[in-house]
Amino acid sequence: MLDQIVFYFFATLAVISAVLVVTRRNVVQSAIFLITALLATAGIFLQLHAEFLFIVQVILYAGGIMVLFVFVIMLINVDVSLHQIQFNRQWWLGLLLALVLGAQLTVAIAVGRSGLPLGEPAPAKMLEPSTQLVGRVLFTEYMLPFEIASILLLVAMIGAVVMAKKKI
Amino acid sequence: MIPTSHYLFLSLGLFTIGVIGVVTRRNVIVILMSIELMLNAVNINLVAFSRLVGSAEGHAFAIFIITDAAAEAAVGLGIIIAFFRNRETLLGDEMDLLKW
Amino acid sequence: MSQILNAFRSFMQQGGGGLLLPEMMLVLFAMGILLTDYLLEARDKYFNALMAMLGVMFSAICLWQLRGVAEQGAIGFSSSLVVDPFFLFFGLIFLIATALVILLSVRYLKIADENHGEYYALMLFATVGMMFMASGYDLIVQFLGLETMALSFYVLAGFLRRERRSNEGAVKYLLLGAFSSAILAYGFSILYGLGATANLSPFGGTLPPRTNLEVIQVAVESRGHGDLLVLLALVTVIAGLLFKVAAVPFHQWAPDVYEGSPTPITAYISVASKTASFALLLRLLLTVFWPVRLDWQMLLAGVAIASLTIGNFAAITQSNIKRMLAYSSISHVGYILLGIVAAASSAQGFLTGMKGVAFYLFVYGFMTIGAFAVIIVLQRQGIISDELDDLNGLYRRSPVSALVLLIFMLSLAGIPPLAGFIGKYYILLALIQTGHNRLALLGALYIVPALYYYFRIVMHAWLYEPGNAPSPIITIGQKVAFAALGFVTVAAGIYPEPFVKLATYSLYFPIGFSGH
Amino acid sequence: MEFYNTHILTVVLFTPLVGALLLLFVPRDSENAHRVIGNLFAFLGLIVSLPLIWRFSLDAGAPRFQFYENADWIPSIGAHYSLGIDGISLLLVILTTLLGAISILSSWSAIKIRTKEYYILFLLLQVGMLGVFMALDFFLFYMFWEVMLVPMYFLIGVWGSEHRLYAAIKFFLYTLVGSVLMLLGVLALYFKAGGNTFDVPTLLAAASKFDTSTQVILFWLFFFAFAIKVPMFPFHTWLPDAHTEAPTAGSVILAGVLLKMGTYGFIRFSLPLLPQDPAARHKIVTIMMVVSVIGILYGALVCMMQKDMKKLIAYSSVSHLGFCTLGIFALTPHGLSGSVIQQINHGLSTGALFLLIGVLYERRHTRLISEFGGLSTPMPNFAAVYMIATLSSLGLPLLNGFIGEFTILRGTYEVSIKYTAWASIGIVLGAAYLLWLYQRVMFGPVTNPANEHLKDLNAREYATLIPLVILCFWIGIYPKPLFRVLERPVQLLVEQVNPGYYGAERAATLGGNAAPVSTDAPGAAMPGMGMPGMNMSPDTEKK
Amino acid sequence: MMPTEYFLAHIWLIPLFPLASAALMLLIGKRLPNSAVNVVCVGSVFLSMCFAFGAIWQLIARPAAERVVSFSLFDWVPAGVMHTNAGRVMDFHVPWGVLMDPLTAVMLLVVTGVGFLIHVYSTGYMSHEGGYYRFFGYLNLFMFSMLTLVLANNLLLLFVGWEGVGLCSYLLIGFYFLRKSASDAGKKAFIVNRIGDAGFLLGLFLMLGTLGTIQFTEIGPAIAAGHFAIGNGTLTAIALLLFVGATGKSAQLPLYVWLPDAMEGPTPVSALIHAATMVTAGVYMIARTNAVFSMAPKALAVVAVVGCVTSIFAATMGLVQNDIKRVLAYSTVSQLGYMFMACGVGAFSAGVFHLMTHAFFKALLFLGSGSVIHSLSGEQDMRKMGGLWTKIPTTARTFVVASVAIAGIPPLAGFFSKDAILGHAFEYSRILWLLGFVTAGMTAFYMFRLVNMTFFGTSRVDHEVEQHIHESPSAMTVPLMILAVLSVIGGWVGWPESLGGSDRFAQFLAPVMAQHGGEASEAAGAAHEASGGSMEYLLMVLSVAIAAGGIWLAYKWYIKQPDVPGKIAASNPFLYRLLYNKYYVDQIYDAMFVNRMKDLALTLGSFDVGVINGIGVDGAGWLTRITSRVSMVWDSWIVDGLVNLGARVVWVLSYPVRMLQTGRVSRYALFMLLGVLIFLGYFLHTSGYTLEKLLHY
Repeated sequence: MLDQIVFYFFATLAVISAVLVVTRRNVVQSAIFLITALLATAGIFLQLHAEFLFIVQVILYAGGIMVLFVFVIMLINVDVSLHQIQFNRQWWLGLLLALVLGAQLTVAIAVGRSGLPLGEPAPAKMLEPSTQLVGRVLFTEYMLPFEIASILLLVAMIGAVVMAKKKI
Repeated sequence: MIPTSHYLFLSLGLFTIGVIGVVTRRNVIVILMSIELMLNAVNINLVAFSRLVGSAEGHAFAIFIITDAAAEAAVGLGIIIAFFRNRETLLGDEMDLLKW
Repeated sequence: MSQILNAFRSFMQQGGGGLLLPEMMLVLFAMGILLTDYLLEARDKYFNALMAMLGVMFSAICLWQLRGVAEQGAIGFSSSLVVDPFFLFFGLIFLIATALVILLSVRYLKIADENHGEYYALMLFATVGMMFMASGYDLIVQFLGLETMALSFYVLAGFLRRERRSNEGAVKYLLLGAFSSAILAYGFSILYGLGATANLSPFGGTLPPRTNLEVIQVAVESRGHGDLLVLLALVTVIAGLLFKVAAVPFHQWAPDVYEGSPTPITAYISVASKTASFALLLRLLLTVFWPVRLDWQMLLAGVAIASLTIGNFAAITQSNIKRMLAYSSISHVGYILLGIVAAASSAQGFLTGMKGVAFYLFVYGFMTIGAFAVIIVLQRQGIISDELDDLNGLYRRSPVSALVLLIFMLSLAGIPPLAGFIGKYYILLALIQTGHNRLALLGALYIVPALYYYFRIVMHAWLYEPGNAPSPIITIGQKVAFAALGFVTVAAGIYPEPFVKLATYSLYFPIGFSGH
Repeated sequence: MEFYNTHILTVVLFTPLVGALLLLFVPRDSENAHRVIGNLFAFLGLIVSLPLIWRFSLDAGAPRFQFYENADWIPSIGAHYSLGIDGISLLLVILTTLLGAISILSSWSAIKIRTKEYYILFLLLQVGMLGVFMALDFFLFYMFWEVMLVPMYFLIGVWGSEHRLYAAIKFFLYTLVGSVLMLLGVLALYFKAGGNTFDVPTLLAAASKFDTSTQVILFWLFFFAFAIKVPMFPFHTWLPDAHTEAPTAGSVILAGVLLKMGTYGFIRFSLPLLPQDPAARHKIVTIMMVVSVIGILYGALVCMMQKDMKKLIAYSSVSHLGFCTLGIFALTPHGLSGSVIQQINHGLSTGALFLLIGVLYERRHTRLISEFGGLSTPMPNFAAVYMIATLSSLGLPLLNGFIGEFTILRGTYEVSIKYTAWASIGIVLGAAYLLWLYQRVMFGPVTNPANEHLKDLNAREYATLIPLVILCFWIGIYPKPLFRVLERPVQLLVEQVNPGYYGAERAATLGGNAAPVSTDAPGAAMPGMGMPGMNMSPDTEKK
Repeated sequence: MMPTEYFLAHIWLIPLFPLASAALMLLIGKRLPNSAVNVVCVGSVFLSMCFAFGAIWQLIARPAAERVVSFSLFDWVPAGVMHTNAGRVMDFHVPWGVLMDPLTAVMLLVVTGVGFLIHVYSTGYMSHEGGYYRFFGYLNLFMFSMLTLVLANNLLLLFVGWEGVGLCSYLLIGFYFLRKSASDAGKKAFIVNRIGDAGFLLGLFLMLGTLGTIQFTEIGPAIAAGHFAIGNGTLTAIALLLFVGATGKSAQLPLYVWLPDAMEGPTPVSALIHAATMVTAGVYMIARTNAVFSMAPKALAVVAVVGCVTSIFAATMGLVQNDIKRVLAYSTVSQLGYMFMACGVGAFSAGVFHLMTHAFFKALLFLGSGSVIHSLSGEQDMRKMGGLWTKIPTTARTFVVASVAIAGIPPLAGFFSKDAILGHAFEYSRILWLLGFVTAGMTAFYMFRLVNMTFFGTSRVDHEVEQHIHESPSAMTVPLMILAVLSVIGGWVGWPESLGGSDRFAQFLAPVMAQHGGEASEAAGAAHEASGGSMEYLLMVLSVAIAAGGIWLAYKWYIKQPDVPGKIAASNPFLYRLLYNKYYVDQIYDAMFVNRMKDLALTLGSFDVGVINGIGVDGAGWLTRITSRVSMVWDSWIVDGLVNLGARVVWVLSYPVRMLQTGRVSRYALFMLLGVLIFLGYFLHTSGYTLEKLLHY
């Protein structure tokens, strides 16, 4: 019962703020709503008993990335963008096609789910606390991806520096 | 309990919204954000599935996706700054030096 | 201390770390470059290039060392990484491409005055990413490899930070790339969902993670043909990867990015990233999606036709060589996809078609880098010289580069006895073998417009009189690159035997792929 | 020397290549060095090719393809480096080396810019054409077939006259369309025949067992390549441009040899690919003959309206080649041998005509007929040679042209006198436009002051023309050797496409020594020795 | 088999002498003095004449039955296996072979004899012309070709000579190549001949296909072996096709037009080629293949009619010409018509007989006219002549002899041959005879019109020319005299029985002609017997009478009251103009064929540029419009790029494709999205989730 409430609350929150993200003309507002969307997602993670992921989401995403975004937005003066048209000329077409895509995905999943043993997921109590679990997975099965991820981040670091710094 | 399909629907909703953002907005930063939304939607899928079978691979996968999102954001914003430095604009459809 | 060494040794031997050696080498040298770069004066920045070359060489040696292992195929890191001939073949291509591009970059960067170590470091990291794309046996590894490569390329594409076109190219590449990888990720998430619900009984003892390709293949097989989730995954994944290989309708970034990027990077993107993405695509198609090959076969056939048409037609009237080559590369993708289509049809078609694909990818690298190499050589202070007119009278200004240019153009067009022809030969043959006569006819006829626009380049280089443009200076490195490129392009045409053998070798799948 | 004896064809084939490679290392400004080397190697090519003539064995016991060479080339796809020539290719090879030497000599003073590239390309072109005539492996054949395009493109594009760029690319693209279709044909043939060898005789033999529809498709796939090359009537529009824009030597080679590649292709490949089913075959053959006749008349008629000498000769080539294809598809011995001889003749006489026009062009830098007139006053010897070339081209007896045309018409007559009649109209027209041209250029008073003091032929020009003239007379007066050389290949072909033509006892004399050759050890070991489709066509098997 | 007699064994040398000297002339002649040229060229012809006479003598020495010598020197065209129409497999090889029999003998006599005389004459006539060596080179080349023609033992080799003489006449007519009219005439001659040759070739193929041989000696037996019915269709076709060839060469309707123009050539050429020898080749060829013809009555009828019509047609035109050589030209055509009429009525030997006699006096006439022209320094218009009888006596006298001969006054040569022809014609068909008879009258008239206008009456010569009128050198007059003698006695070899002779000529030729009972000739022979003497005498008298009448009329009109012709012409101008303009045939031909051909060529030419060269330029007109708009931007490229439409289409299509590349990121993203949509839609559709189903979902 509680589950349902939590889920639907966060879900609606996420969707609404997502919509606002793409509709607000002020970039800063979009950023703010993106944060809320991400936080809502974090909530859903929590509801799914993915505590570690919840933390990561809040700290890394809502914390780190969004700060980065806002910082950049501030760096690049906003008021210019306020007076501009925020939607390109063929936005209606884009909207239409995207909705069609959504419909197609819906159909696909609605039909395809019948193949999956959906419905009742494994009860939470049968799982060991997911944090340890994730930790083990990360350092056993996914050791290699973990390493690669580090390279990825290194690349990102270098890249960001190279690109953003005026004078290397 | 909520059937997993609902998570799937939620994620595809967010995904679609992200796509809408990408194809309708002019401001590159917003486009970048929309992409973040899409990745976020992917995460929901992953976690939902992993919950379904009670395994942690999905979580791990999600973590990596987040990492990637972070990296992309960092590089992306760097590039955007470099671009802004030269062009004083953020509008995607004002970038048409390269066309045809 | 000694424990650490022991631990390392055991990791290398039992832990299967040996399988990582090529990647490790690259990473080590990349970091080395990052460290030493700050110690270098502006004039001896070439040292970075030297270091990068060393890294490539060591990596190549390690790759060579792995061939024994590859014979019976090794799976490492809880079956998230596979080392097999397929990987070795593609790894080889990546390394060669990297080496050649490094050779071509030094002078370019000096002239563009962006001579930074990060450039080479990023190239090496990109190579690492590609290697993981080719060898990854796990969705996550593949995805991360892809992203590593992509991110490096975003940066490299924008590396001329004061060039507006470079910036623009980078932004476009970034946004669209991220968009496509988001789509890909969505597909992967669905795949994971399938894998998560897979019946793992066939795997007995130690269970591979549910993101492992074989697991997912089992799942897909059990769901069988026509399951919408599978198709959803298929579509999204293929869309994501077709973007990377620049196939219609996901191709539009290519011309812009090619034109905007620094020319060596253009060459690098058009060869390495394309090849790597094909490696990943093939790996997925041959394992995960093999059970539903009938579906993607149709899909790819359509994409191939579209790519051939759009690529060739758009290239015809280009005046910017880099754009023209971009479009031509799109049409080449069309040919390669045709090869894959044939490969999906029958056992015989698989042999010929895949041979064709492998051969084509191999020689395509050389031809394309070669073509761009000529432009790089022509680059002057403040002039990218990527317009057709910049080639005028090349035969007089620099006969050698005019000659190699001619060779590359002919080869790209597919005129025997040059490498390009053999590739087309295999693909057309495969199509005929598998009864795709119309596709074969189409592929054959598109050679004609292709030749036309390639020869517009040749015309400018050979038949027009030079303006006041000076003769280019060709550095040793560029000379070496020319020699290598030209040699392979010609040799692979006149005596393709060893190259065919190599291509055939790459088709031997000790694990995973079962075949028709 | 030993190598020469065993690999004579290889030597002939690659002598020009050696020259080309050598030229690569000559500095680009020492032009006379280029000229000397170029001529030297072209002439050398002629010399080394001459022994073929007397080493070629005519006795019935000899293998069909002589001087056979075979080596693995690309084992993984079954492509071999296999060369060999029969009577037909022998003649064409000699023609090639001869015209090659002559036209290179003729460009000594005509080519003033970029001599190095010129001679390199010309020698490469030489290699390509020889390869086409020698190759007994489809893969090899296709390679040479395409290789040859590139140098020709440059010859036209660099050293041609004002519209050269257009003409060059047009030539290239036109031919390429045909080639790619042929490539498909080759691949289909290769695959249908088991996909392990490209050996020409083997594949053609296999082709004779395919079902009719396949054979028809294969025929048409190959047809386009050859028809465009010849060029047959609807596909001929590249020819006038190419001929007109190309430099003299280029035109000579184009008319003299390149077009023959098409007819050669028809003889060597298309005929054996003809469907075995009589009805289907008859349909195709009829189409071919009709088109040929149209080409003959069409070319001749268009000639009359030309203002440019080279264009006129170019269209006359369309007409003459029409005779060749007509003869080929008559499927009779006379038609075939006549056609081959006519190909040689056309090479000689049209070659000579182009050389002569080149002589004028060098002196006056125009080819417009209206620019000339009364030239036989300032340059009588030129006029005389020109007259001989004209006469041989319009088929006057005792000159080569007559033998070819007569034999072809004779062979065509056996199919239907209708074709003969129409074609002979072509002969009349031929006389008309050639004499008309001759009159307007040579006769009358010198109207244009620029022509008053034109120099007559000089020694080098004589050197290029005299051999041709002599050959014209020789073939006209004593063509017997040619017929002897052609006898056997023609008989093999006809027996295959027109089974039972030779009647029982003659077929026996052929089969008697042919069958073993195709099957015995060397034959098996060297597929090249095989007789394509000999006694393999269904209707002969029934017998 | 090789004959034992020396000359017969070496007849193949006869053509070679002139060939050798011709080659010599054309290669190094320019450096030789005229005297040397004379020695070589005339000498060579003299040599071949001696050989010819020797051979003839040795032939006659043989018994009549064995007067056939045929052997081959080498294999010329061994073209290999062929099928006859009957499907018989046989080897086709044409030898280079010679044939010597009475018919050849006669031709040899004429060609070498007259040829030699004309060579001698030319040394005088051409002595002041430029290109002396060239002239003699061509002339010798002609001798070679003509001799090859008569000596050939098969049709193909005959064709070689046939074409050769055509070429030489082309060269010689165009000898004064500076005159456009001359080169035009040459070209006309060659092309018109070519039309005939096409027929000839077809006939040859047909004969080869039907009889399986083209060897003259084998034709008869082959026909016999073939058991063909009289009037067999194929044989008729063969005969007619061959006759087409003959009409071309021998200037018969409708292909005679080239001969009058051929008078552009030097006069000796007209004499040798266009009177004595070449133009008679057609007659010779028909006589040669009489075996075929006599099997095809219809064909013979055609030949007879054509010949007859030609003869009168040409004669009428000859009536009013004022150019001395043209008159002779038309008379030649007319006389050739006679010969064909003879062949047509089956009297081949009579035809050949007339051929011989005609060679003598027509050659004489031409040479005489040449001499006249020579003496009048190039004047050819008879209206500017007259009263030359005293000034150039030899020429005048010989000329008159020839005229009498051609008019057919006994006992000169013309009388006998013409009489023989008319006799056979009479038996064959009265109408033909009548026409021939009238023609004879006209002949006499225009010949003496010519004689009178030239040699008698008051001189109308221009003054400055008047001064240096002179008799020609002996080099020219001697041949005249010899020919005069010949034209007197030349006919006596054919003195008919009826006049107490024994028609030796016919007997001599008999083995060639009647060797295989050709029905027609037999019938003729029979009729000949039947008609009996009386009728024959009557015919003779009649023909002599009309000849005399013609002569008298000419005398009356052109000596007594010279104004009459003018009056007549004025009284019926239409007829006069018609005749004077040769029935406008040339104009008609030009209008009908030549110009139409040119138009056709023109249309095709444009067709080639327009349509084929860029398939359906108009069909894709809108594309071109787009191009033009786009080309405002890319003009430079379009200019140096493609004009060819096939490519242009691609070229133009390239722009829309490129316009997709807007450079807008979101637009690109949109396309990617579209791609995904299409893929998904495709799969949803294939797996059955079409739109309407979804609505019910």
